[in-house]
Amino acid sequence: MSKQPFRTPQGGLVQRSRTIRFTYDGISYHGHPGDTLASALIANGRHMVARSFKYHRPRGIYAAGSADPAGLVAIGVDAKRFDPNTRAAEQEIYDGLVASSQNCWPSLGTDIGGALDPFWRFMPAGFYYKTFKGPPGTWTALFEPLIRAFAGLGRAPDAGDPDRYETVNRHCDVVVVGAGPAGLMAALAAGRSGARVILVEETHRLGGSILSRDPEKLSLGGVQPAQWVADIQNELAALPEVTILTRTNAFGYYGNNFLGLWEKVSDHLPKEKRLGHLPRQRLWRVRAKEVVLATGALERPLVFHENDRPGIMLASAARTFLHRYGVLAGKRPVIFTNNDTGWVTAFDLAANGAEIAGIIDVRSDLSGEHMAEAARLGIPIHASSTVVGTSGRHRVSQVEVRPLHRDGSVGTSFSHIGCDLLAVAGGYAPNAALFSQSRGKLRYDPELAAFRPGRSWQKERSAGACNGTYALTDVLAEGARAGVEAAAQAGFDSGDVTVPDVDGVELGQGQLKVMPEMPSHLPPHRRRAWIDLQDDVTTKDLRLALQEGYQAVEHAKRYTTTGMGNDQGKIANLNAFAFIANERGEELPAVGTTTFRQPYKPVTFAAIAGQHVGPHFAPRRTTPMHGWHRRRDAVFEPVGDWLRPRAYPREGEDFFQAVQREARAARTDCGVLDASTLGKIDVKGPDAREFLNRVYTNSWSKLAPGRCRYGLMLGEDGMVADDGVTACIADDHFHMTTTTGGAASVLAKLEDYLQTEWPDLKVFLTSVTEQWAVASICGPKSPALIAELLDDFDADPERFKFMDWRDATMGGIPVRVFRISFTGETSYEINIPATYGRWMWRQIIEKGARHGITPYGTEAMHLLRAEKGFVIVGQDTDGTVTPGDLRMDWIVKKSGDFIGRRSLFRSDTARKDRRQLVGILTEDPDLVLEEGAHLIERRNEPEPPVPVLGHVTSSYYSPNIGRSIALALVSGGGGRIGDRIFATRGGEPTVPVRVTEIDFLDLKAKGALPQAVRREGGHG
Amino acid sequence: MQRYNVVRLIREGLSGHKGWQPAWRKAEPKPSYDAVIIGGGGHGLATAYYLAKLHGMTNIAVVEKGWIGGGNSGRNTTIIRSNYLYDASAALYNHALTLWKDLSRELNYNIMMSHRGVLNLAHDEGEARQLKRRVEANRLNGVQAEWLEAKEVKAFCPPISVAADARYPVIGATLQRDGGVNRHDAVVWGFARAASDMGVDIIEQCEVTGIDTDKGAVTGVRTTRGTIATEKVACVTAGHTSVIAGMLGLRLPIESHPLQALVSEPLKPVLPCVVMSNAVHVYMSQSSKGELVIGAGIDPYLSYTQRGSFDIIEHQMAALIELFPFVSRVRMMRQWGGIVDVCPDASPIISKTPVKGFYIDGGWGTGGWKATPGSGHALADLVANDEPNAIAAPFTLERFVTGNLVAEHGAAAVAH
Amino acid sequence: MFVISCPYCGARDQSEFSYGGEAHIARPEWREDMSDAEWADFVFMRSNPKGVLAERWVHSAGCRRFFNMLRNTATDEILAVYKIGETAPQVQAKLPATPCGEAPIGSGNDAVKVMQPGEAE
Amino acid sequence: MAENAKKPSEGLEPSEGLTPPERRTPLALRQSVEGAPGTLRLAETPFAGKFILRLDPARGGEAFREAAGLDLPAAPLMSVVNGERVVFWLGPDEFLLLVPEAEAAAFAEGVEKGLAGEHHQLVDVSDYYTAIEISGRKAREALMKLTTLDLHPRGFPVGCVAGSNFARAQGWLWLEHGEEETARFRLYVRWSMADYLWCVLADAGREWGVPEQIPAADETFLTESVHSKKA
Repeated sequence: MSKQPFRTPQGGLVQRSRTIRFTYDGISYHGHPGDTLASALIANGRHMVARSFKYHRPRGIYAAGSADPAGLVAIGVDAKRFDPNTRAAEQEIYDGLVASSQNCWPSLGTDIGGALDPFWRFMPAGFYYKTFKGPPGTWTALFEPLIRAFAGLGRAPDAGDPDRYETVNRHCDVVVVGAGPAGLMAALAAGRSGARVILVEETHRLGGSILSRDPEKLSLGGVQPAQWVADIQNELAALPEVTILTRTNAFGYYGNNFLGLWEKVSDHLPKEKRLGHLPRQRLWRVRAKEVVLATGALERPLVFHENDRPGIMLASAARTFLHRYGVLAGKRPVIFTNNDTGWVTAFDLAANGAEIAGIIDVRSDLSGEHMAEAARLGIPIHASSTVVGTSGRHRVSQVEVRPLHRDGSVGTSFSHIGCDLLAVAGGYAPNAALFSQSRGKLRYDPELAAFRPGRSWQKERSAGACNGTYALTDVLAEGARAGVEAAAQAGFDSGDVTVPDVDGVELGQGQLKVMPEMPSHLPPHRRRAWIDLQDDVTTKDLRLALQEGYQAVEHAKRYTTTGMGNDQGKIANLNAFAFIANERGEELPAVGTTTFRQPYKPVTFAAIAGQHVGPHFAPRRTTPMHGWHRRRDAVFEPVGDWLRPRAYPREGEDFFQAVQREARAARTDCGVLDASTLGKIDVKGPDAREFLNRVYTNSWSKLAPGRCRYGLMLGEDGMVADDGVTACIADDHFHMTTTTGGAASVLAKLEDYLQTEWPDLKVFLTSVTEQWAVASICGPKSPALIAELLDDFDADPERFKFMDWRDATMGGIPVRVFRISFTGETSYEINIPATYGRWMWRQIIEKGARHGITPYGTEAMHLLRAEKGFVIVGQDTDGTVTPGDLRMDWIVKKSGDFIGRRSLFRSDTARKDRRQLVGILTEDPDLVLEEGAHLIERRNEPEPPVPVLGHVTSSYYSPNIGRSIALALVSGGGGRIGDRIFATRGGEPTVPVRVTEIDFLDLKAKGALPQAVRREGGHG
Repeated sequence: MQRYNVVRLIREGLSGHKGWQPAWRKAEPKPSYDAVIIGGGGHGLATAYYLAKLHGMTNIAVVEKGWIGGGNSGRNTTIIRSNYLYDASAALYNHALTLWKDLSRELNYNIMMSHRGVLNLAHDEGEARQLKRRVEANRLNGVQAEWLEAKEVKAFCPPISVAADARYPVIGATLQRDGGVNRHDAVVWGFARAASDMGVDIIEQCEVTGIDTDKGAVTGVRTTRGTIATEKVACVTAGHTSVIAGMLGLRLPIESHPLQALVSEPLKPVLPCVVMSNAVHVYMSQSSKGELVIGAGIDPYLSYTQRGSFDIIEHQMAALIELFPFVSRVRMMRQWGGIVDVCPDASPIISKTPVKGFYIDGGWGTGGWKATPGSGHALADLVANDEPNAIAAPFTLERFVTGNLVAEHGAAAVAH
Repeated sequence: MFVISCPYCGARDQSEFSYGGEAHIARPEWREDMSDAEWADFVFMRSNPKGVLAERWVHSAGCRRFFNMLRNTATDEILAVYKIGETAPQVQAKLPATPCGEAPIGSGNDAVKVMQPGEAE
Repeated sequence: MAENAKKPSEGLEPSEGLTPPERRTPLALRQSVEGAPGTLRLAETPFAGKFILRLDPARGGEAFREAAGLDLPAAPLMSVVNGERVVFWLGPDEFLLLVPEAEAAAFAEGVEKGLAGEHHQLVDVSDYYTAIEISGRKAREALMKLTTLDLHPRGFPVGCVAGSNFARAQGWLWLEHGEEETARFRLYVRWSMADYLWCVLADAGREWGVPEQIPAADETFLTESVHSKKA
């Protein structure tokens, strides 16, 4: 395929028989199924795909998987499916994939931001802390917008996401993370035991590192690696209790062996093949009895001057591109290494047609075998040498090599080697991120010059390369052992698991020579040796941070931002810590590491939210009468999780008019409210009265069966927490009601007291909230309507008195009727089993028609109760209000304890000048105060802070009083009835108001409403 | 103090940045100090700074068990505002806001104080009522505040969804225009540098293991680096306040809970302001670097492990997507936890204690960051004078005995 | 998220439970001479230990029963579960070496714990 | 919204014609839904007599057995079935009793009489809760998208009952029948949450072909504060 100049003639695991077409920055390219965007672009000879964060330097593909620090692109399936900051090395290609570069303008090749790069000297770590200080506001107005425009990588998606996501829970015996050689053996061992096993693999194919090995030079149990993997996969797939999850990343290891797995279900599919019934991504919430971590190792970069150009990549990546994808990352590569694995990479590349321009090894003591092989292949060897610089604008074209002396200096002689790839092999470090997330303790291994798992905290073990075990035979054995052990700990016996014989070239590191930074002929401050390719952190920055005292690893990290890019420093961090340790003259363990945080790699918000968005975000609870409210075009309001009708505007009516009409009808004719949402608790037991005595502020000892009483409930802090009416059903049996919002918390609190404080009380509590549909009918015509609705029922308020309740029937259905009122009108509350609720409501509406029945919503209810001066807990109280503050001392019994009683006697709660609930009437009767308006002593507001008397809690225009009314909490309010004070109006001139009693109906009846004052002259 | 400015930056740039000195001295503990501040976070360092600057107390030490700024200072989402309900809180937080405004110049360290505005959303009538009350209270206390209707919210913050069929529809918001965010590490380092320059010893890797008293008065602190004699000890240790107080047998009205936060991958500017919603527990801003910085809800249980429950994050994400549909495909890059010291009335304690010379500054819950300079200022006054100033006076421990709480979370959901 | 063993229902996810605060704080009997401070101690003051905490939980989505639990707040390790009215069992916990320090392993920490040379695995 | 999305439309409502007093369960307007044959089916089980019984089984268990004709479950999380009468263990002193609706009143009377001397509470919750039947070989998998319970046959055998959270709602789950291919669960949920759960369950079944179900309550709200404004 001439269109893919860097595709090898054969080899690799891509499906060569089929070609996939995709575009990058508008240019069309070809690849094959099995390719990632990175492998396909490299096959097409394209390395540069991005710009770095700070200096906008050209960036290429550096690693072949999720550890790649900087190869980030935007993927756009369509306008609504846009994914910025997607790692090219992870994105599988599909027909029609559209990828584009980001963080550059006008184009990737010519990026204006790159003009910053020459000024790098003036932009060291933390330069912004030292500059851009100006008078207050300068940063906000001037500097920040500038910096923000340059910063950030990708563009945010525009709007709503049309894709579906879901979360799935799983319990299992053993989770195996990573399906490389160790993970496969572990899964096999555990799976054979019959244990429930989940095997998690980040890529789309099992096999891990052995897929990056030359299949001609390796066999396991006598077969090629890919065959060996396929055999195990088949066996695992046949085990009923084993689940294999590919394209799935174990991103988070949380407490109690809870793992978050992120599965990309359809990100690799062309748009038209994405199946609507499958989610785009799934989040598996896994609770495992035991965990096997087999997450492999990550290769370390080498740190040298100008090590950041496109075309410079990890040797392991070059090998992966070759063996897994059939792509030569360069035709004329240079290998730069500090261990033996670099040599193997060189030989593999050479065997596939690359002309190796040189192997540069920092070591002097080289393996004779490798030397001989290199000589046989005609590869130039530069032992005891180092790369001291590179060139090439958008791709590396040349490296400069100098000899390395024993004292750590470099020689003056140099050579330039032309190349199109620089593969760097800095040694492997165990990938212990998940182990650290699990809060295990790392141990420094001087032989590996890296951290490896030390002591575990959770039920977990590491196996294979992530445990610092690199030799394949050992890796397989360790994996098998881990699987057997994990299954055994979970209670399953695996029996013996045979470890296959390994035949072939070992990928050993040999003697590893780690140097925190390659020596250079340049003075330190002139070197640009990158540690973090994405965030542009160089050794110079770290050196400066240490020089300025930011010596703790966390300080150095935060000051330089090393490891804080979206790769979270997977391959950069160890080099950063080693560099810091070296500069500080300390050992690595003394320096430590920064924290490995979840997630291992960035996870979409949507996957974490799962299916609980849109229509499934949160339940909307509705009553049995809801359908009727809907058909009447009610305006709804959310009250907790409930939807309640606020008002029922008629054709041509606005909300305010509807409320006025409803509130008027409730007093002139007959109104009905859906009160089903009130909390209801059945209280039963010989100690029920005593219990009520303790939880309410008033006494319940003498409430007779058939009677109801209003009660206030306090917190132990003495503040009003809830209220409601409780009916006595029998001597040991009560029906308690709570506020809608308080239903759950009141029951929980009462159970708490019963179970933990007063276990000696014989009382049972059971919620009956939704057993009953409730209609509250009020108004002068309600007795007649009730008599019609109920069978053989004497509803006469003279005989069926206020605060009575009765059993009755309605159409033969047993109901409970309560003579209780939240409006001050003659009221009846009918409770009927919920399945009859809709029927009952219709009966009320139909039979009520000739009585002028008017359904009213919560807004009119609020207004009606305010006319009567009834409080709403949560509106007229705010958690700082005592019964005394409500001037309801009558409801507080004089003797006997109750919840919160002692708090009422503290010096502050006993104070005389506390804010108390009073009525407020504006002098202008048409003026409705804003709720939340404040009350002050004098007409004119002084300069802040303004001394305040109180604030308005409820405020309405009342059609029944014929003017505006308000309730307010006012300092010493009970003693100020009749006073003239002033209400603030958001900076507008204040208005004069009168302090009154709160029962406006009563005031009106007595003719005691203050004289209206129409627009008194002047605003003094 | 070596001044930071652009001229010097250029000069150093030309000469390889070899002239920069450590921002703060690495001090060794001396045998005695006039005062010891326990806790090298923002509040502790600010206290040291104001003690030295305003009260001339320079023979003092800040002892920190780890590295400075490593606790809640380095973990918070840096929201700055002062729109509290009660007079006492408004005075405290607004004083802090005033100090924030010119702190970059005062400290000669750019703390990136960005006054981009803070929206507090209302999702139902009950919340709207509470917030409107707060706006009026704020105005009368000289705190910038205004009420925005839903349309105005959308105009001020275009990515927000004001869909009428949302489960929690946005029906309005308060806006504090001079609220915003800043850079947490810079604040810590800036205070440390300025305090150190005036002679304050900042002693890292030095954990307090005990407090010595004689006849009910403090005589010194024992640390992992030896005993230090002092007659004044200020405990500024956030989540660990109870542990330090426990050394003196004091029980406090504080519980320490996990609070989680997270950031997204960096994105080009998309969110122009800070958005907060109590109802759905969303707190989000965008950092200068481009990350969406998100605070989550608090876990209900007590813990010192700096990690919370995953389901808190899940609920958080669902709510965020409801409110900001564009974030659905954005990715979470990093999550972490802090330990918040929660008081029953959601207000802090800046107080003397029954032990003479032992002062407490804690109980800030989730809201301490915004108060940093104000808290330091007030505590410095208290330590220097042994009496609270007018701003600190309402925040004593005694309020829990008398009942005079500053109930900043008082408002409950609307009932009925 | 913890796995909590409800004494009645067995091991369940923490999301089924609600936290009930510190355990064994008895509500004082009402006395006329009870001081404000004594009362405040019951209502507000808490031990808030970094270490073993006796706390109450309720299995709110399950059997609705309250119970007690001992948990190491320095590590979130659950040490024991016992019913209301029972006395707390004796437990061993990995406690911090210093009052504010971190538990030897598994705790919240500033930087990942790294074993020091010579430290036993 | 997908084209095949189902939402109970007003047209579905049998407006008149039923003999009053007409009853309506919370999912009355939902037709049962099913994915590919044998995978997953959802249906409401309406109208059964349901009672919460609070009783110390050590003291009143015997009396209950005599009165009700069946035992209280001997172990937590278990159920007792006798014909059409079923008892669920909900807590150490809390049980859910299921009886055919026609027998409910007499049953309750009998239990009350039998327990007369014992401290107990028997509460009719027939209308408080409804049951969603979830059946088919994917029933477990579907439910696992909603709950943290371990529903694997090893952890949740036939007859098991557990209270837990299902998505954002609380409920009691009972495995009535069958372990694998014929699994039939019943999920008891309160009235006001039933439609929400129905839709979330259907969503969980999307991958096996269950049609999308849109919650009935999709009201819009006023997004301005209007309550005190006078025209």
